[in-house]
Amino acid sequence: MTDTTLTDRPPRLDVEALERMYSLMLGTALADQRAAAESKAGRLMAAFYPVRGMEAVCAALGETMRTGDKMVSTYRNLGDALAKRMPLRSIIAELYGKAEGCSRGRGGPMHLQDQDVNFTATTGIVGSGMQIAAGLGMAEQLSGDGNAVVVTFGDGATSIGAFHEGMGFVALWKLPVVIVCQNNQWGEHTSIKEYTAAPELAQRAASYGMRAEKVDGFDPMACVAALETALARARAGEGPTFLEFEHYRLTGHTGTADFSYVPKDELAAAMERDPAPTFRKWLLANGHLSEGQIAEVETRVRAELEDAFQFAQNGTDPVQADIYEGVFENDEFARSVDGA
Amino acid sequence: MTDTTLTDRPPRLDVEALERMYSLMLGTALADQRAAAESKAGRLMAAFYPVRGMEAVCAALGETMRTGDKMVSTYRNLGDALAKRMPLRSIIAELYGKAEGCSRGRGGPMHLQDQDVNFTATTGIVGSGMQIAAGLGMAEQLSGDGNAVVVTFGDGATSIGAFHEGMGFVALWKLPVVIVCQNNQWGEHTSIKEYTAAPELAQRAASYGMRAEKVDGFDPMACVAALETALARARAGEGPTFLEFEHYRLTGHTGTADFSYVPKDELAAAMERDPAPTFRKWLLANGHLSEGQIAEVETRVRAELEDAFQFAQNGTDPVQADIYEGVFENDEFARSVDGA
Amino acid sequence: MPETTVQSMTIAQAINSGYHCAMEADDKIVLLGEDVAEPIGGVFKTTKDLSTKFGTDRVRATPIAEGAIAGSAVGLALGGYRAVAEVMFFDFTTHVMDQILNHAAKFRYMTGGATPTPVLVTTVVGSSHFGAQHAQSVESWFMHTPGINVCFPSTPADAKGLLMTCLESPDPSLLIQHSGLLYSIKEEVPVGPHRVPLGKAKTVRTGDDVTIVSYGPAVRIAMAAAESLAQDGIEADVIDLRSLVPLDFPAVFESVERTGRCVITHEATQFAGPGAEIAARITEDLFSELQGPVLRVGGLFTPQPFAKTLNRHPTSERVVAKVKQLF
Amino acid sequence: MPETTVQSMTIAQAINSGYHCAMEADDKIVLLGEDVAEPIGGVFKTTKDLSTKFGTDRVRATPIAEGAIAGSAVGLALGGYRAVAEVMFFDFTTHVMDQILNHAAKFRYMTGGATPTPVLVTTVVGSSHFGAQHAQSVESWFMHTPGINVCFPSTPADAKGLLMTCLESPDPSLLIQHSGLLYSIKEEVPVGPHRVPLGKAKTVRTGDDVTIVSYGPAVRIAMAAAESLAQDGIEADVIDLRSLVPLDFPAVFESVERTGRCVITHEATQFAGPGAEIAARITEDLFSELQGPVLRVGGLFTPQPFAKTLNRHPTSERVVAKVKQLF
Ligand SMILES: Cc1ncc(C[n+]2csc(CCOP(=O)(O)OP(=O)(O)O)c2C)c(N)n1
Ligand SMILES: Cc1ncc(C[n+]2csc(CCOP(=O)(O)OP(=O)(O)O)c2C)c(N)n1
Ligand SMILES: [Mg+2]
Ligand SMILES: [Mg+2]
Repeated sequence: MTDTTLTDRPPRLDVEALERMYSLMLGTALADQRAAAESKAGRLMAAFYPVRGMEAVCAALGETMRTGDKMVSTYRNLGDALAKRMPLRSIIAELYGKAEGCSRGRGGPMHLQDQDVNFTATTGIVGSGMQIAAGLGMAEQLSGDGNAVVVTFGDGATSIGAFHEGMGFVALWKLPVVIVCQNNQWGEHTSIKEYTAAPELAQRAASYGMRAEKVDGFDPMACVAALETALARARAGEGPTFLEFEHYRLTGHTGTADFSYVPKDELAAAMERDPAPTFRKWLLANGHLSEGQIAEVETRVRAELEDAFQFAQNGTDPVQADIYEGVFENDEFARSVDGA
Repeated sequence: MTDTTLTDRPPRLDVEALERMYSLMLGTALADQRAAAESKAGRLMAAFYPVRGMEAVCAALGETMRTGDKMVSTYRNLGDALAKRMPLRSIIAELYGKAEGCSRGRGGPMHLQDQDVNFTATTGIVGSGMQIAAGLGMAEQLSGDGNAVVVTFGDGATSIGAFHEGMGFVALWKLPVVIVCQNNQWGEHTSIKEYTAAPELAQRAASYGMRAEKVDGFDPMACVAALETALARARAGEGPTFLEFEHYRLTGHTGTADFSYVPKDELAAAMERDPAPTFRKWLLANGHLSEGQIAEVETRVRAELEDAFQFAQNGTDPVQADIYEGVFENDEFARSVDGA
Repeated sequence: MPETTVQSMTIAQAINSGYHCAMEADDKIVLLGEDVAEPIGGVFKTTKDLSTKFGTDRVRATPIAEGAIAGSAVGLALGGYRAVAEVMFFDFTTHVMDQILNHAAKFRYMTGGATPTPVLVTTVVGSSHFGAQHAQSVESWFMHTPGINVCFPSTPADAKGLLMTCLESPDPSLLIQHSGLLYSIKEEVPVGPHRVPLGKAKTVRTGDDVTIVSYGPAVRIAMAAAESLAQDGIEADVIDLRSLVPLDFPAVFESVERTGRCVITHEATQFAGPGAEIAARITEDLFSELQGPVLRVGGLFTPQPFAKTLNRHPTSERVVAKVKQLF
Repeated sequence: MPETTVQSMTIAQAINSGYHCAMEADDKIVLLGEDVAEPIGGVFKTTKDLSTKFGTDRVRATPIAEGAIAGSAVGLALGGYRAVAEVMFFDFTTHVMDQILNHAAKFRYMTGGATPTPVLVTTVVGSSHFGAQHAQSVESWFMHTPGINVCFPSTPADAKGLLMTCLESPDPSLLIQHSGLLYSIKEEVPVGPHRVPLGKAKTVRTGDDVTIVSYGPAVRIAMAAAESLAQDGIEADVIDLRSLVPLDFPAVFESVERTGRCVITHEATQFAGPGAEIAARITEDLFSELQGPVLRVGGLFTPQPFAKTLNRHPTSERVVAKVKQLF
């Protein structure tokens, strides 16, 4: 994890693509910061899970997934949502529990989704997304539409039974699922070294009878390459791939959490590869983008973020009269039970 | 699975040991038959899960476990219970739901146990024993008594999350657990070839970071050898071992179930290695036991079985007045809730 | 096939017939469960012939992993399909609680309506041959979590009708079958599509003296009690709820308003069970109409004992005794 | 330390103190859960310093696998130890249902008394910051399965006292903590061992006009309602149940016999919730003493919405309104 040389750009990624990738990396990092600041200021009550450290993987997902591909994510989902091209406004409004949010303020940041772009589901329960992805994989296989399903989750999720059961289903029926394990070395406050005797997650995944690969999750172009292959296989009906993206969590578990327990040397080494600034340097050094172009991107990202937070803070609060909406398609029974 | 040559006897197994092993194999096979006959005759209402096919492993467990070793088993538990030297009477009485049964008729055959011999627990829920064994392993590790924990379950149980979670715990803390997977190639009516893309269970187990081995489960002496090593390691604090015993289910899933779906050729090949008769032949061929000695064993086993069924059928039925006994240590609340 | 063609069926056959009709009409229906495919067609024979007719892509015999069965059903629903997640015994639904109650039941609400998740969980309860881990009737766990329909039919026609309705419902559902009823009763059931609305109770006996509310296997107990009470001149209205969510409170209220007396009976444990809600609710709405408290006859506060001589379930004698307390 | 030495503590501190006392006295106690060890000492700080003092063999930070946490606790109990299985949020107990309700709660019964399985499951509920999957109060699931104690303390002293009692109970227990109460209230709590008996309710306010029954976070709602009612001349008895299994029906009956009126309030969903059982039971036993139906104010029939402007929980206004219906 000390090698900071990034893999070369694949020819198909043009300047616009690289700009999008940098925007996504920078956008998530800035949104993390902003949300943390808003939380500390008491203006934001949501628990918020920063993406910092895994931005390269998210940016690569953004360039390799198609709109038709379905995605299942977790509570740590901002990068995934942006990779799926969800509008930032609807994301941040959901963070504030506003009616303009993607889930109309009912779900909160742990339950972002956007059916228009097939950001299909997010779950706050560690590991459960893997089982849901198996079902989505069956749906894709049955429909024969040639789309893939992408499921993301952390290293810690590999301990829970739901992960294992989902792996079994996906492998057995060769479902078109790309399994993205974001190995940031930590599950909340516990290091991977402490919670498993078998930290080689890709190896364990291979033993289920599926293709598995370990990828440098700090290297955007390596991530693009691995995802491209896996997605192509899935779409071609060649079955699932497990990708372990190795990187490091560069923040606390939540936006406001203390993380002094993270070993200083490990963190410092990982910080050297902090995705957005590292990618920025690489874009410049390799002549892909000029200082001016970078500045333009940065200005735009900041403006979009500012706009989204403004939009959210000016949003509408859901009203109590609507509290029964969506328990069932028809609210009648729910209301009648409470005499409402 | 076509090689019928059995491994040589290890020197430490004397004639008495070989007799015990044959008794156990024969006893379970005969008990299976008898219980099935009683069920068909309508005298026995219990669901009963025959051991036939895995007797060699059970017999080997009987010779390698010590009384202090704890065991966790399943619904398919008669061979395990006998390996732990549970009295046959208390087993069969439980089958009939009699007060003389090991669980006083409250549990039934799915819940045999005998704390005197550390036949600690049985579960009717596939896979759950693995998690319980992890806890028992912690208890042994904490107490430092130098005993091992043995957990048994079927091949099908490797699909469920509980199995995986338990494996993770046992591997992580190097618990003194011997994990006995009875691979009889079937989970109810579904063949292992149909329910997993990775039928090499020992390989998958190894990927958790523990010692794992595949053993010919039709070969009693190979079973003894594998178990001896694994138990010694556990007792010495060297950690867990996963043993996949490969054999074949020679009956239906339950004592009365149809199993015409089992491929005739596979079944016929496996029948060639039917544990009790094969062991009988081997004992004679190798001069370990004479025809007379064998006949004596057989007479004794039949008599014991007859005695146990008689004992059970003459047993006492639990009475309704005692129905609240054991919900809690103190029955008072349970009774008061029902106004009893 | 017109709805008028009927055939004598057991509940197991009616359920099977319901699957055939529904899967023919809707090629988005997928069945997942242990041993659901041929040659077995389900350990209770309710999924017989389905894999032969609809293929093993739509009728999948799964690994032993109830969580993934349920989770896959959720994923299929989100992907535009409609999956049945078969859980062999009710006790094993402990393994589907996360996917069904944390996910399926909440997905529509948590996404502001964007992701309805219509899955159907089916399961079986009722035998004591297997002991305490294959016998608990835990419908109240599912009732207590808003967002999922809960049905427990007591007859073949209702079983088919509720199954088909659940398979068309926009919401997740749980359909419980009772092993004691699966093969023991036969009645004429429409061969073609047949639907029973959710939340509509059925009055299976009429009387003006007392209301006995019940569902599933306890309906037979309620009927036996009613017959016995009739000998003593007490005429009971017997109501088969058929679904617990939604629950037909209007029908229950109508009857209790008339009779002024009510006893509820079910096999589920009485303490914190479905009858508690029904009793509390009747009392809230009809207090001044009541001649006495609403009484309950549920499962005793014990696990399922194995011995046949120990009975924790309602009997008609227990129901009769409770009714008589009200006179 | 004599029980008379007291110190001002929050619930989080009191729980922590309870662990310290219990683990000092009984070296068979083992704690299992995610992040329970130092340097974090539990995400809610309730297990602070324990791993430092008692070692990581007895205080194990586990992998993320609630089923194995619970199953290990069961195994430890069968092996002569007493384990605490910490489940970070109540909703995640969906993953311990099999081990706790199919195994721990039934093992004593299923083995004719041979294998009592005294484990303690602890969990936290109460925040809406996380949305619908981190907010459901499902104590009624556990009440409904015979064989497990269920406690929900509302004060620091009760939290410590119930914890220590559960850690000495011969039966499995569930102890629920509320995140809204963990740090917000302080009271004097014995520094040394302190025990509160199971099944003994506490009358936290006396009055002869109406009984308000409550537990956990709703006790504060009940008290606020009582204060408001007093302004209108209605004096309420307020009962904090503290444990739901066993449930102190005698204390409740004594009060309702006196007041003739009762309202029950809790955060758990009202439908098929704990209040249904309590209401049904009061009505069964005290029908002729009642001036009106026993009424309930529980959680609305919805998942937990994320927006702060949507409130599904009881408020003192809702309780007051219900009480006034009885006059
Ligand atoms: C079943 C379950 N158990 C516990 C939690 C609490 N929890 C939330 S995130 C988390 C850590 C997950 O670690 P990992 O999978 O590595 O993902 P990361 O947070 O590092 O992205 C835990 C334990 C949960 N949400 N679900
Ligand atoms: C969680 C759970 N799911 C389903 C069942 C029903 N069931 C009982 S035995 C069995 C097959 C188990 O197969 P395997 O583990 O190979 O053991 P075997 O019966 O072959 O010995 C099934 C599915 C169960 N008891 N528990
Ligand atoms: Mg992680
Ligand atoms: Mg098997």
